[in-house]
Amino acid sequence: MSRGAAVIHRTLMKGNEAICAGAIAAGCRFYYGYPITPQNDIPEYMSAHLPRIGGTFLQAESEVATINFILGTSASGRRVMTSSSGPGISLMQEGLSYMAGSELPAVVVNISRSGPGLGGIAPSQGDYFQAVKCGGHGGYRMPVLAPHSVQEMYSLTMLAFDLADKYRNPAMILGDAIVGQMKEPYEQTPYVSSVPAEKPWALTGCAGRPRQHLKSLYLKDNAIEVHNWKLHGKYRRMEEDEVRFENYRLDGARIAIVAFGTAARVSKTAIQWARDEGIAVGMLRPITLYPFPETQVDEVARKVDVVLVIEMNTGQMLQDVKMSTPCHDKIRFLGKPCAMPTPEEIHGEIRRLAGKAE
Amino acid sequence: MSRGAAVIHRTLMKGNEAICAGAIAAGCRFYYGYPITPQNDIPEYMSAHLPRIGGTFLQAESEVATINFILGTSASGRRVMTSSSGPGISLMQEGLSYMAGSELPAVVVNISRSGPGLGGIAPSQGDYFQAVKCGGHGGYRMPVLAPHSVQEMYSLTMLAFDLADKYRNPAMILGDAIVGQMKEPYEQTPYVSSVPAEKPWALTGCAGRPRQHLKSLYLKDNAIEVHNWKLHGKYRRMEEDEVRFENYRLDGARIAIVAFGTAARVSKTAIQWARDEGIAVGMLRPITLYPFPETQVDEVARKVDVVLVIEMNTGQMLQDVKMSTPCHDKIRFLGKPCAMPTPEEIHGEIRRLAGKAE
Amino acid sequence: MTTDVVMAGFGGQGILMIGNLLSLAAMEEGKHVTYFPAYGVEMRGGTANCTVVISDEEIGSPVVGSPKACVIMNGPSLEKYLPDLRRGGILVINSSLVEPSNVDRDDVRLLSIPANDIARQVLGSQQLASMVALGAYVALAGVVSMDTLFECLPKVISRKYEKFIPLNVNALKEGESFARNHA
Amino acid sequence: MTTDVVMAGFGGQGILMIGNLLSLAAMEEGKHVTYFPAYGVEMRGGTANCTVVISDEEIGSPVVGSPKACVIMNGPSLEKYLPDLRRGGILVINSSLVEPSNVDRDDVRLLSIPANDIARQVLGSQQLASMVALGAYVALAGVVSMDTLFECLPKVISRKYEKFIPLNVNALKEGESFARNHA
Amino acid sequence: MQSNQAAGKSIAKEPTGRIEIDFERCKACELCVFACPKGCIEIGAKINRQGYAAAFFARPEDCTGCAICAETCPDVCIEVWR
Amino acid sequence: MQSNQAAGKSIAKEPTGRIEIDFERCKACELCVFACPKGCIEIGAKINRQGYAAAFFARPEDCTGCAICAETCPDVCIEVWR
Amino acid sequence: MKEKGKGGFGKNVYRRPESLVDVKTHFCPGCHHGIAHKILAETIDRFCLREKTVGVACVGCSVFLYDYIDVDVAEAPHGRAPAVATGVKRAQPDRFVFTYQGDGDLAAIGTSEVIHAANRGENITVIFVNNTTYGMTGGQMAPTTMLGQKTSTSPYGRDFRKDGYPIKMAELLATLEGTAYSARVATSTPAQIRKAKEAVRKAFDMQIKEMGFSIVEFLSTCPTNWGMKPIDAQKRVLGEMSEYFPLGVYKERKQADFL
Amino acid sequence: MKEKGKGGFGKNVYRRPESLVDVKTHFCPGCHHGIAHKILAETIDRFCLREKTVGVACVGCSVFLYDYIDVDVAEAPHGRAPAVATGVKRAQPDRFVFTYQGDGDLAAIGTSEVIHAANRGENITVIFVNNTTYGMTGGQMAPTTMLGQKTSTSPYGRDFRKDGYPIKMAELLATLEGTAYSARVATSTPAQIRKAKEAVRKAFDMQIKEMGFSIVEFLSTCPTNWGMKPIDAQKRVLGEMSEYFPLGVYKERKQADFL
Ligand SMILES: Cc1ncc(C[n+]2csc(CCOP(=O)(O)OP(=O)(O)O)c2C)c(N)n1
Ligand SMILES: Cc1ncc(C[n+]2csc(CCOP(=O)(O)OP(=O)(O)O)c2C)c(N)n1
Ligand code: SF4
Ligand code: SF4
Ligand code: SF4
Ligand code: SF4
Repeated sequence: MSRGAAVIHRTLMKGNEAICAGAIAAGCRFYYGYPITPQNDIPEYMSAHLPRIGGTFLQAESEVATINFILGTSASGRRVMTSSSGPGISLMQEGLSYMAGSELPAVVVNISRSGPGLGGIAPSQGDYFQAVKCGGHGGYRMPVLAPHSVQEMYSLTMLAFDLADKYRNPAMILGDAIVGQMKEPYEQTPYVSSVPAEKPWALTGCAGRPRQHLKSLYLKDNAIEVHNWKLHGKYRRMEEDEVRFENYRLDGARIAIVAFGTAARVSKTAIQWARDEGIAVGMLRPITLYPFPETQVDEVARKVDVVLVIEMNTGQMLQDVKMSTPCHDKIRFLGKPCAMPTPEEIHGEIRRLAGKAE
Repeated sequence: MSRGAAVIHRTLMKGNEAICAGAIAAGCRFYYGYPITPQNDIPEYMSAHLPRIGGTFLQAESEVATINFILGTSASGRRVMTSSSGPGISLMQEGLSYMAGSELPAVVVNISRSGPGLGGIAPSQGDYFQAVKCGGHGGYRMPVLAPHSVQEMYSLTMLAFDLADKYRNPAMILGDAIVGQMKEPYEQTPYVSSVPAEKPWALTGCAGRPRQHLKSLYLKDNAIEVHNWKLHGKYRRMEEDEVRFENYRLDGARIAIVAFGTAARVSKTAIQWARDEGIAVGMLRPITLYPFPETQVDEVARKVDVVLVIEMNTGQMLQDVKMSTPCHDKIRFLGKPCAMPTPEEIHGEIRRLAGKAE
Repeated sequence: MTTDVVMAGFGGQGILMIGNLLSLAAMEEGKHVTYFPAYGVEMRGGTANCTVVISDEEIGSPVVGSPKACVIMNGPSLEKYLPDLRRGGILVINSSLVEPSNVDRDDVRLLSIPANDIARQVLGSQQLASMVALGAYVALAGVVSMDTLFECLPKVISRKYEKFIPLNVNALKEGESFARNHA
Repeated sequence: MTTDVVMAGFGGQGILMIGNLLSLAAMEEGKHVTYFPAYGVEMRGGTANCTVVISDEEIGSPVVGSPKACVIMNGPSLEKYLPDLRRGGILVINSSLVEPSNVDRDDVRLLSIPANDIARQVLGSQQLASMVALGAYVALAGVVSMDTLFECLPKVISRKYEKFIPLNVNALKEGESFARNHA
Repeated sequence: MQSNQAAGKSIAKEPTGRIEIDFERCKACELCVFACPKGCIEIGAKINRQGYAAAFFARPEDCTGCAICAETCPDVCIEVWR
Repeated sequence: MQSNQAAGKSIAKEPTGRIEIDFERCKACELCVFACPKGCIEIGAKINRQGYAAAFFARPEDCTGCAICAETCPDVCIEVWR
Repeated sequence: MKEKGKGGFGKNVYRRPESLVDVKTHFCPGCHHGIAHKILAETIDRFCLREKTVGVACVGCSVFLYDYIDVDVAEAPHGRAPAVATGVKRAQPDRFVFTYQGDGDLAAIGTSEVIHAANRGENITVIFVNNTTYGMTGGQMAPTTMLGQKTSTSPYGRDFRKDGYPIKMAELLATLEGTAYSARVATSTPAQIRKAKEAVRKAFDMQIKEMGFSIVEFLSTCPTNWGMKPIDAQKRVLGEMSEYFPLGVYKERKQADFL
Repeated sequence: MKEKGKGGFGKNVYRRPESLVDVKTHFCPGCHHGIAHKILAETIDRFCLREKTVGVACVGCSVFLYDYIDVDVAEAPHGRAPAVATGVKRAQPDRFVFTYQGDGDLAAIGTSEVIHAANRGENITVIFVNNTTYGMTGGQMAPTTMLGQKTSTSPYGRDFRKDGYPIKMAELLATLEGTAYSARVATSTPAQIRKAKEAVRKAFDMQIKEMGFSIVEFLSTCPTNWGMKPIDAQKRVLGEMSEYFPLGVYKERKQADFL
């Protein structure tokens, strides 16, 4: 992240609150939401802070209402955000599909919990499919960003607003209880906008211009096909321009871990330990889950002996790794649903793969 | 399909109605739903027929309510079905996740339409991701069956009820407007149950036994992880035992089409034409989209020169094909979002791939 | 042998009924058949159309890019479907509502039949226009026998209107004989 | 150097506050630090706990499988966390509420401090028990300086309770001196 | 009585208003036919491009320009002058 | 007055009832303490495994067995005999 | 172009409202949606709101609102128009915001959204068209379907024991504190049309005066799905429908500061 | 085991109801959920329904209903208990079916489901616990939160101009034809507890007599999230809460055949 000249100081902050700080820094002045653990810090923070800076916090009667408040405010040309977790995000799927179809930007945060159903609040990456393949109907896509630190909760939120506006599409932050609830020092780097602020498509009353509308219905002839090709073009551009990832100690690695978010964070400890023992292991950490770093995964896979996919689920991103590279025989998986693999477990697996005795 | 000794006669029937006939044959006596095009024939048929045979038809106030009526009746140990399309299915995602988490069987039919959003009613396979990767939160799975004829609308519905009960999990029929609205002759083969009828887990009042409950919340210690491993075990068993597919004229094929549902149906015409010209082309048609015929796709891919994936979207099952086989370089894609590729287009593509002049 | 036909007109002209009747007859004769209607565009009015494919073999696509025949009952439908009709295909137009001079192709087998007029004048009800047109199409294409059509009529006409079956038989016959005389 | 500590007790004992204070002090001293609380189990009561990791390098996991130290403020927490504590790790228990004889391990560095009693008798308020325990832990582990803790107190104590800061300083000091005298 | 006289006057074959019906837009719903207090409107025989036998201004001589037909027409086919 | 006499009688130190409070289950909410018309219950000093200073039957001699405490206790800690 | 004033009648006394786009509608013959659209457009004209309005279309036969009313329009998911309108109004309190919804949309799937918008006193106006059926999808039973009414999903007639009662939204919403105005009107006679205009005018006025949530329920026909001629459909509204759903004003706030 | 009748008092006048499982609850000290649970269990016992009951738990502090009430229980998604109960009751009309829901669950996310269950006259019983906040998630604003009340998402107090009014569900549901019984009770005094029992008994009776939908709204405390001592929380219920949410019976059907 580029830093401005402004004096930057470190603050100890909760991941969930860093998202709020990032949103406010990026000019978001509208937040709607409905309570659900483990993301309640977000509405609570917003309800306290937004009114003080002329913004609007409104608690909706449900997540279905929430996503439609979002739709309305986005259609008004304003930056707007919501956050929820598993069940609430599921209830937003219809609305998200409408927003993608109507080309409306917004930032949706999923601080995911354990599922399926009511599940539990143990940390989990079980919502990968829902986020990355898009759980709503109709085959739209949206950028999905996976922060692994409080700093990234802040900075990727700002980025999410820019991506949303740039592509006129919802963008998602996919976190979990660990990055959401932990505190660590972060730097409140200034927001530098990468997109124009004007939204000529916004519905503001048709003074001085013909009326316009925002909609997803295309009934005549093959209008819906044409519309879909247009959307598809946007997705292609995202895939070309917006892939983000971190290469962590991949120099000379024979084993490459692929992991995101909390799983990647924990893996770093294990990699430190293994490197200290002389094991050549590193990690490719997708920061954008969509667009997925397909080329990068393929390149790494071709170089190393083993690709170890680590997830807090039973193997979802694993499919995207297989889709990215034909080196299927090098791929191994370490996963736990609804539980964080400990650094010890990952370290053990690395040692096993490196052929070290237990 | 095995046939009983009963006299079977052919009837000209609409695909949507064949689903109803299949459900009733399989003993389904409860249907709940909410209108949406292009599946309204289903609630309309059920509202007329179920009351006559002592069954219950109830129109819900929404799809959110629908899936929860379903949950309640399923929890009572009865076979129950609903149907909808895109937006309605999106609204059911939370409920589906709860049902998967609570291990409750039901059949959910998606006669899909064009998306995203309100989209349109042109035929589409844009809901593949939603159905196959499961759009709800928490990373559950469910069998997804893709009929390509009126006969299959009937028979796969019966199968869906058996799979649902066998695995105590929702099962989905993924159709589209073409197989839903078309009529063709079909045979009303008798239903032969493959699963026991008893449901000792059903909530019927705790007379003569300890109380029991159906739930998806697991808060204590690592209970949710244990629960997820259990679910995962079921999914593994589905993957081992329930893969279904059709090999269509693959004998000696150099080109293998992979397509499902309507796209597969249309491809058959193109394959007939191409075979008539001496082009060695055939098709592997996944009937279960989950579990996906991974091994079969891989085997075919290794044999042929080209794997042509055809979908009525911009490439969703394509990812599962890549996941199934490392032969990525043989894979080609022909897709149209929200529109049916004509036999002429597919035939043209086959010719091109076979190196025939246009 | 595989053949197909697109039938189109205003909603209420009975397009879907004649498509159904043709399909039933084909099934009755042991053929493979698919029938695909234009389904609810989520509103009323406008046009209705359907596609029927009849074959001796398993049918792939129930919808066709370039049909081998069209039965066109109103003006807007001519505009919509004429361009797709296959070279040499059969075109039956209802000249009571469609101006034959609007048929701007000469590579098709055109039959102009004043179906509404025949229905009104000869049979006493414009409702029967589409039956007249079907009679004409079947006479030209010979996909099923007229007798099978007659036999299948009770399956598409509700009990309530049973008494009109003979009238429908006559409508089919009128269409048939017009076609034989003018083709 | 990386170290970590799990702190646990009843909700309301101030566990999260001492975890926060320790983290702030570590940050103040330029260290890397992560603080992870047990977040709302969607209900009240029961236990509260948090994990603090402090390091000179970038921190990976904010949660640890086998912590290097535990500060245990009540009985149930001892049962829960004692088995995980690393061999040779520091164990501070609040002997006012935890029976020291329940510590069934001898491979750890145990400090039994009657935190509630000290808080009540010496400082006049049981509320300060966890500050006493933190003082003891920091004295043993030496992860941050006592002075930094004092400096950071105003950041965790709300304006409303500002006047109690000196009392909290005393509590930390009491804990420290108890640790120095009994370790 | 006064009112009777007044009524008598307006019955006189002196039209005080005039309407125009958009032939192509009319859907022949007949609401105007029933609404017109003077019975000026009828359904015609000619079918428009939408397929409807549109209404037409059958008795201009009776029109009072009350605009009730226009207010009633759901398809805004009728314009009124007085 | 009659009623005063009656009241006088019931004040007499003759318990007509008896309660038992489940020490481990009590959450020291004090609702029973305030509810008891005779003030028989108090919060104790001993802390139970849940961490609460449970209520105890402080003045058995005044208990009438009216069961109001038990009706009030949200945690069903109190059983009553009469 | 039409000749104006032909035949000596110089004053145009009825013409298409300015805010009503000059195109053919897709509504069926005799459908009262057209009348409601006209009244809506007239009222927008009357208050000169065309350029400061944001409308919210629902899913139903009136989804094409944006093709007919010459204002900015957002399309809401089925039932969610009041939520979308909330999002618009919160972002732009100085814009006039209305929704236009059918009875499936508002009284079935959108029950929660309209109730909570009303309860919040959301300063928006709802035009609610109750035709006792789901028009767009082909005439299924709605929550407002009359007892005994046969629809494509109540082929044996609506039975209260199974399907419950036709729900009275104007009355229900009037009970909520945040509702400033709630009325039920019809458009089957010239007098009714006049009253309907008046109700819409009042509802608009409430929003302009920031009094809170306003709603006008239109009893409407659906000749197609009722299987009736338009004129008979109109008679049904005048008869059994207005008997069960009485026309009238159920709430009208008089003072802006309503606490 | 406890000694019975010790000290010469032979008659046990209060003990745990049979249908109430003998385990510790997770509720906070002084939370009235516990009292509502007791009353529910007592009423199940009274009608001897334990073995023919299917309960539906909601999402909220009372989600663990199945750990406490000794009957078969299904867990519904947040707000959907009345829909789940509908599915159960339609499948098993001869079973006794109830839901137990909080105010976030019933009056916010589940508004539509409860209204339509009531409107259909669904023959189920709803126990509704209104504590003016979302207890389980840590005390956020609910639709029933009082004006001016500070919660974790209304840190400056609920403002009717922004958040609307506390919604009165017992009254609202009473307006629907399908509702057989609707009452609001509290459990802050022995007399109130007696009345609450009576209301729950009546509600049960309605279902048993197949009269339709019945609901009892409990005004309840949430000392934890109100930041009050239990006794003060109880006083708040007796004071401002019952002032705004008046106790009483809002509807009571007398005749089974209600049309
Ligand atoms: C979530 C969802 N469910 C269902 C539909 C299908 N649908 C479209 S319009 C409609 C109902 C229309 O009825 P109504 O609201 O009464 O309006 P009308 O067409 O009668 O004017 C339905 C159910 C949809 N688009 N989205
Ligand atoms: C769809 C969904 N949204 C949000 C939640 C989070 N959640 C759990 S309980 C609850 C509200 C609890 O409040 P209430 O219903 O008033 O019951 P109480 O806990 O106060 O008894 C919420 C919002 C959820 N589980 N599911
Ligand atoms: S009311 Fe309008 S659409 Fe209907 S017949 Fe008259 S002019 Fe035609
Ligand atoms: S009411 Fe019950 S929980 Fe509360 S103090 Fe009394 S005995 Fe304890
Ligand atoms: S279907 Fe009904 S509501 Fe829809 S346009 Fe036609 S008449 Fe109007
Ligand atoms: S949080 Fe509130 S409602 Fe929940 S158990 Fe505690 S006091 Fe009761």
